[in-house]
Amino acid sequence: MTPLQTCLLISALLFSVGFAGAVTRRHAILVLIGIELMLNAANLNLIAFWRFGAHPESLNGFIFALFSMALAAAEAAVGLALVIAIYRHKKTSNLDEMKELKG
Amino acid sequence: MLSGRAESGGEAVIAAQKPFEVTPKLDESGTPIGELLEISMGPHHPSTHGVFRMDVTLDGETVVKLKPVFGYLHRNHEKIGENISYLATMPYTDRLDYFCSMTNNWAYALTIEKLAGLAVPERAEYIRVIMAELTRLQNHTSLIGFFVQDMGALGTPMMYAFREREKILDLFEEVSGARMMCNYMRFGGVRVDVSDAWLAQTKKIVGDYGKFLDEFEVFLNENEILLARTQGVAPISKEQAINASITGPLLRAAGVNYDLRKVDKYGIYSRFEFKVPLGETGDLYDRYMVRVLEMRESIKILNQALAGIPAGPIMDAKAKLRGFRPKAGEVYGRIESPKGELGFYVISDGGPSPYRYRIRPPSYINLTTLEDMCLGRKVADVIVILGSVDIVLGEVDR
Amino acid sequence: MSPFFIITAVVTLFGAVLAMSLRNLVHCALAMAIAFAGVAALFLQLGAEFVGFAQILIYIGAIAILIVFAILLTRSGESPDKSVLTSGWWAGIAVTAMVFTILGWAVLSSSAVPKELPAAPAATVKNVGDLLMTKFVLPLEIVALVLTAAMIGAVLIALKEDNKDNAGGQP
Amino acid sequence: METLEQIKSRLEAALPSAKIEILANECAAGERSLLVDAASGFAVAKFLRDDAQLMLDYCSNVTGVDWPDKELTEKIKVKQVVDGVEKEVEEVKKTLRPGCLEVVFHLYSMTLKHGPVVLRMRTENRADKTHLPSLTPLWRGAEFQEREIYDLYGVIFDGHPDLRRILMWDGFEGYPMRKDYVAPDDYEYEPTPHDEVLEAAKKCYPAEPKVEVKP
Amino acid sequence: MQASNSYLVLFLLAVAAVGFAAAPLAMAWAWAFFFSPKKPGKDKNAIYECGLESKGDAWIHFRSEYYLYAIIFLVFDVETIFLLPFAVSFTGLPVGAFVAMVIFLVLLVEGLVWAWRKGILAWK
Amino acid sequence: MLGEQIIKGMAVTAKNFFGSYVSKDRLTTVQYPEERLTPKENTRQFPFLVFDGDDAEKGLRCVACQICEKECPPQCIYIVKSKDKKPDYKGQMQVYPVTFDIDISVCMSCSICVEVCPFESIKMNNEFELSTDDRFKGLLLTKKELAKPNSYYQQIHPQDAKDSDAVIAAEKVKAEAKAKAAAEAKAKADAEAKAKAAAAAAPVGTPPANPPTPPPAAK
Amino acid sequence: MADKIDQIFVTVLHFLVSYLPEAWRPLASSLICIAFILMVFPLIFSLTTIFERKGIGRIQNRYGPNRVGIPFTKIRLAGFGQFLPDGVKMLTKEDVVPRAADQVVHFLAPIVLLIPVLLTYAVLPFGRNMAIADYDAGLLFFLAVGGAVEISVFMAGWSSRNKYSLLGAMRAIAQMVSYEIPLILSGVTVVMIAGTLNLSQIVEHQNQYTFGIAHWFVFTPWGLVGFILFFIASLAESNRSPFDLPEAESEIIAGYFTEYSGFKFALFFLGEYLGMFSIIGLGITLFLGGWTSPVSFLTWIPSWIWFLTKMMAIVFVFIWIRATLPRLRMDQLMGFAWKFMLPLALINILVAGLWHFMSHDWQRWLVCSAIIFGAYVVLGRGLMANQKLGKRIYRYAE
Repeated sequence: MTPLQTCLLISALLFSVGFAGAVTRRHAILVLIGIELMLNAANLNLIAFWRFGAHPESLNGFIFALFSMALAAAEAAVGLALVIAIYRHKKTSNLDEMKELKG
Repeated sequence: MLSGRAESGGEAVIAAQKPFEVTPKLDESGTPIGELLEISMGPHHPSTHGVFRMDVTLDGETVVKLKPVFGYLHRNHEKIGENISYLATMPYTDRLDYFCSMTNNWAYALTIEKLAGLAVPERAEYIRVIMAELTRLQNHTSLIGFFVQDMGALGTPMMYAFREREKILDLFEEVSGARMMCNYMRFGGVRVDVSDAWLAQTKKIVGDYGKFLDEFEVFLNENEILLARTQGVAPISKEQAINASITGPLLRAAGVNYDLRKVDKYGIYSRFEFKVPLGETGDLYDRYMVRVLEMRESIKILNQALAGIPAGPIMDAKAKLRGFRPKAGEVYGRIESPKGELGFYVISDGGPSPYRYRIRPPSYINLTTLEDMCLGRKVADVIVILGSVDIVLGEVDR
Repeated sequence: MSPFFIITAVVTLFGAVLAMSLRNLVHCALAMAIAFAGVAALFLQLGAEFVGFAQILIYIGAIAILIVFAILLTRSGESPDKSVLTSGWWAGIAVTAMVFTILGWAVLSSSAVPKELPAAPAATVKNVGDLLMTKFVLPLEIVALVLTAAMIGAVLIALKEDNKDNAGGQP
Repeated sequence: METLEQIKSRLEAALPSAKIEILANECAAGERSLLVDAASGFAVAKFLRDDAQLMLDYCSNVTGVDWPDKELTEKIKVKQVVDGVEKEVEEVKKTLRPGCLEVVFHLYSMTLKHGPVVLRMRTENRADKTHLPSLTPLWRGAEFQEREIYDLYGVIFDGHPDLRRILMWDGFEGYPMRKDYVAPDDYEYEPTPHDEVLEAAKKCYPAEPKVEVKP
Repeated sequence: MQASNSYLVLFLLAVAAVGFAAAPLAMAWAWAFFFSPKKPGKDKNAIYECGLESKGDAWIHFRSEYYLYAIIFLVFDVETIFLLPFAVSFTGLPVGAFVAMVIFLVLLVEGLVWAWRKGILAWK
Repeated sequence: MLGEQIIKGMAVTAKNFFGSYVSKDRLTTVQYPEERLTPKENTRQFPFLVFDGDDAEKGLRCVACQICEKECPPQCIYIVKSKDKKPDYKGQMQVYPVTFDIDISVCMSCSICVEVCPFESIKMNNEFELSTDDRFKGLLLTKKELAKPNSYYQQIHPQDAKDSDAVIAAEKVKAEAKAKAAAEAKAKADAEAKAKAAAAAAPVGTPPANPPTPPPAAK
Repeated sequence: MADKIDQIFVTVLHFLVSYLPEAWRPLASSLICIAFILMVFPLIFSLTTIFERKGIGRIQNRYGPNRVGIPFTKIRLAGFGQFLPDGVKMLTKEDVVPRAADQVVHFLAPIVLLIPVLLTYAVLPFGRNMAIADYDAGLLFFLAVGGAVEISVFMAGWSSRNKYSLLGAMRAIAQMVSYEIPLILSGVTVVMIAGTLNLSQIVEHQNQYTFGIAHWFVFTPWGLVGFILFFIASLAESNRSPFDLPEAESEIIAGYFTEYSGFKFALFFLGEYLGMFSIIGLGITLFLGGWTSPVSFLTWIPSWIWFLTKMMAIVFVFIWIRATLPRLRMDQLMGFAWKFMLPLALINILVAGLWHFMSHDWQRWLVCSAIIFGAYVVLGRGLMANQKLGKRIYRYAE
């Protein structure tokens, strides 16, 4: 395996773990954590491609990772605010219950 | 909110309504946004000034309910007083407000003198004024120290205050033999005469006190953090203060001109030239400043008293130490203690001990509006507000 | 690939798995912090120093804190008595397995990956700064807009009710 | 300030239904007091507070007093015909003064700086009819003191917003300030060699308790 | 004294920190195990609160003031990862780049000003 | 301006910091075991009993009148009167305390006992290092521990002791005069009695000496 | 010679390492450096605690600890032995963990605290050539790792399951989070002028002299303001008075470590002080020229002595402030960070930009100072006026 493949594999694993959590856990915050993990995996990919890619000196992947982090932060802020807002209405942060309590 | 409760009195006009419950912030569905946190502050809290407890309900850090709980130090002082002789009660009064035993003594002695019709010799009156004003000085000084301590200062103002207080306590010890539990006054006079050396020493200490206050005021008066923590915090209005029977510096901070030294002119206060500083808003800063300014006035009184003290006896010749049995009757005597109006109510049935012996403790009654002052404020304010009320649990719980 | 890299990766994955499988949400958040730190370590080993430190700054210093706050604000601190998984968790697992298989297959079979290891690129902060201020100025401004929008949005969402009854103005 | 008699007459004019009495006080200070019946207590207090001449806006002190039942002995001279001759004979007459609980209010005026007017109210008896109107709605300052009287004397103040025990703990039984209150025997063993103390100790602890010393 | 530019030292430092904390804890534990009298009690490890057993739970749904600050912080924290590279290359950049950065900052500050005006920065 | 007063406050603390090295007025601490304050004339801690002469038992001024026991606010004095009598400093026959205990764990140092004592017999000590490991018996001072010679009193409270001695001397003079008068009267009475006895043999007893104080305020 | 003493640690390190094979050298030198840190800074910590207690004691007009010296002798060392019995006490105290606590997290919190705190020491240049790790993005590393302390604080507060702990943790996080922004932004100005994130290079940048005075950044208008902002923020970051709200003793007992006892408590204490040292070290590095000497004729003094001297000087200012000021309230604290510090820090960045672009003469001094001073006055006034704070005049009644 080339180093790039190792990195990609690790990131795929990380992504899968995050994905599995996001789809199987009931708690809304955990779903967000899962998403953050997936974003991290994506970032890992970006850096790996930058590091082992064809034009590392261009720093594109590097800077892209920075932007992606910024967006992840924005996403987390809004997502968690949503969870809190919903909790305040429904007194639950459980996704199953949220589905039941429409309105 | 109170209208339902005041039915028995018809259409009672309530001057100062007590918000008995404050509803936490609600969302549109009517449920509180945050859950409420019930904290009991005390009896082992570092800054409740003794074994005092406040059951505080917090919404975030905001107080929505506060119930003062006391009685941890309750020893039924009044019952003890009804079972022992008039004289033996005197040392117990030291233990009411253990910061101001001299004024407690005076209030009790004054009451019994009123009851038995004893006259106090001139010199004793002067000594009493000197002692009372020294007490006021040391009480206010240390209170300010505690007050800033409650705001989170690391004890520095308190240490300075105690350094000065110590000097006054030394004076007390010199005369009465004890620093705090003076047990100094007697019905019809005082127990021990003061010496000329003592008077000279007192003059010196009182003279230096102004310098200390100058330093203290530079240190604290306009400190930005102190301003931020006190100005505009927990104001009480005149009406509210009067209605809640608040007395002492707290009342005057709210702008009510009511100082028993001026109103009752008990003792020989009418002879002295002094003014009563008044606040405007009754917030914490006013309470602080009124005390600071009162200290300056006390120094004025002390200077006059020390200059004018005459020679003479210190006890009324009619006064009896043993077997003191005043005539039947009842009396209410009060003085302006450093904490407010300290009253004693005594019913005599002609026996050797009072039939009914009652203390009107100023700091206990000043606590009435504690909850009102704290509602809607932060936890940090609660401590400072409590500090500004100036309570001593020995007096509150009796 | 150094063994150190593999160990870091294992720790990261372990943290991630814990984060996704523990019952107590706070423990999950803490495990997540481990995973984030691990990813940062991976970045460092890949020579992306700036991104690695930024990862610590943002993910551990800010996002983890935000998540922890959110947990406290939704009363999720205690371990739940009920099942922590959704009703359709087995389907989720199945999909995950499928995703992973596809990803893994893609990674392993791809021929796009260069065989030889290029020299470690120089990613000094200065280079990054120069690039940001020249080539990436527009994205930078857009990110600022997005961040501001996200902040306002998040604050609005989180505070909707609070502001309503405060309309009268609080001292 | 007006004399107590003037106040009384004005009160009676304003509140005809109120039964007001002036109580004498023989001691040196001679502060006499107004005794008001419980039913009109609140109205009288309100009058005192709101009256423009009095303006007793400050309720300084609120006290309870316990007056247990007392046998009063009185010597009266009775004309008696003894052996056909009318003679004045001294006779001891015993009357039972029924006990009551009394609440005393010391009212001052902060605005006009005068006072005190002493206002008293009495309960019907000491056992079950211990209700009195609360003056807390008029003067907040009475709140804690009335609670204290409730706590220590057992006077129940109608209209008090928060009548709970204040100095004694919740669940305490009895009213410790009453004259007939007997302290419960919650003696704590302290081996001081005083006879009384030892006796009390013996009563409480048949065998001398062992101080537990753990190794 | 320069160790290296490698990250090994960070790892070692982290390990050392754990060891530095754990070693005395282990010592304290050993002392307690061998020498301290063990007096367990119901009240000793109660949820003690100023002398009384705690009423209600501490893990509750808190008011959300703190959260708002965290959100604003997050945004500014993210901003720093762009601000720092800019600052590093600032000396070599033209005024235009500085203006671009100022615009970037102004965009963020706009949010702050909005929050300020909205009264969110005033703790309630 | 923001921060100005804070700087001033810091100047004050700095002044105190340096001042504490130079000025005794600022650093008032007394380092206790090595340094001690001079005790003040009136300082009172716990009571003790004064005796004259050398023998504590013989010279004890206390006559067990129990006034202090009754007046003591916390009721920490415990006295048992003797059945027999012995002469006091005035030479009068008096009862004396068989037991005189003060429980200083209860005593509140109020000095009421000193004030009400008509015999100048109980005084306040200024000894304060009374710590003991015996919580009960160690804090119960018995007559033996309480009795201190008059010289000790003169040493700790010179002024008070002088006054007290003067009072006693005056009383002694008075008592001697009285005794003299009494003796004369007695002699006279005896003579009369003798005469009476001679006249009619009827025994007459002398009335016992009254205690020189009014009865204590009993409840 | 001076140079040799200056480089003594570096020389010793190279000497020690040179005996090892090439491959082992990085590991060995890292370990030696770490051992150095773990020896020196905890020692400084223990001495600082005594200095602090003695200093505060003197400020409060009392002796601090002055008894403990060498056991079994009469040598007292002016009390500087105090930290040993303190440490022994901490080690032998019983460790009580509340029943309801989350045991694992409760145990881990103090350990986790030390990791980020010690990590920050990796990039600090303690002297010439004495940074343990010399990263290109060293400043970012410091800030990132320093921010991670909050996790441990949260762990401690949450796991104790005590209301005071939780309140303390919430406060701590909110406060650290708020003050981190001004901290970073005030550092950005330095980075702008120095053009690097590498801390050693930042120090080198200040290691020049004009008229014998060093080019420290604090000697420029923006640098002075940046330093003051940094100083205040670092007070807040290290939870020192007047920003010690997370452990406000008078309000919430001991904040997030209320439920910690024994050595775990000591670890929090240690972590807090080590964090304080490191953040002070950063402040020195950024604004006060790191290990450089302020005047050129003192350059012969070894660089690490300069560093330590500067650090201790600032620690003393911290102690001094702690002994002087009362504590702010939470809302005021947050308001100060967001409404005063942050705007001022942003303006400071602009000023630094201006400073760079303006010609190097006195005009830029004038303009930059004027802007900064104006901003300071406006923001300060606004902050005070917003809360209606200010001096008051009191009236007196006769």
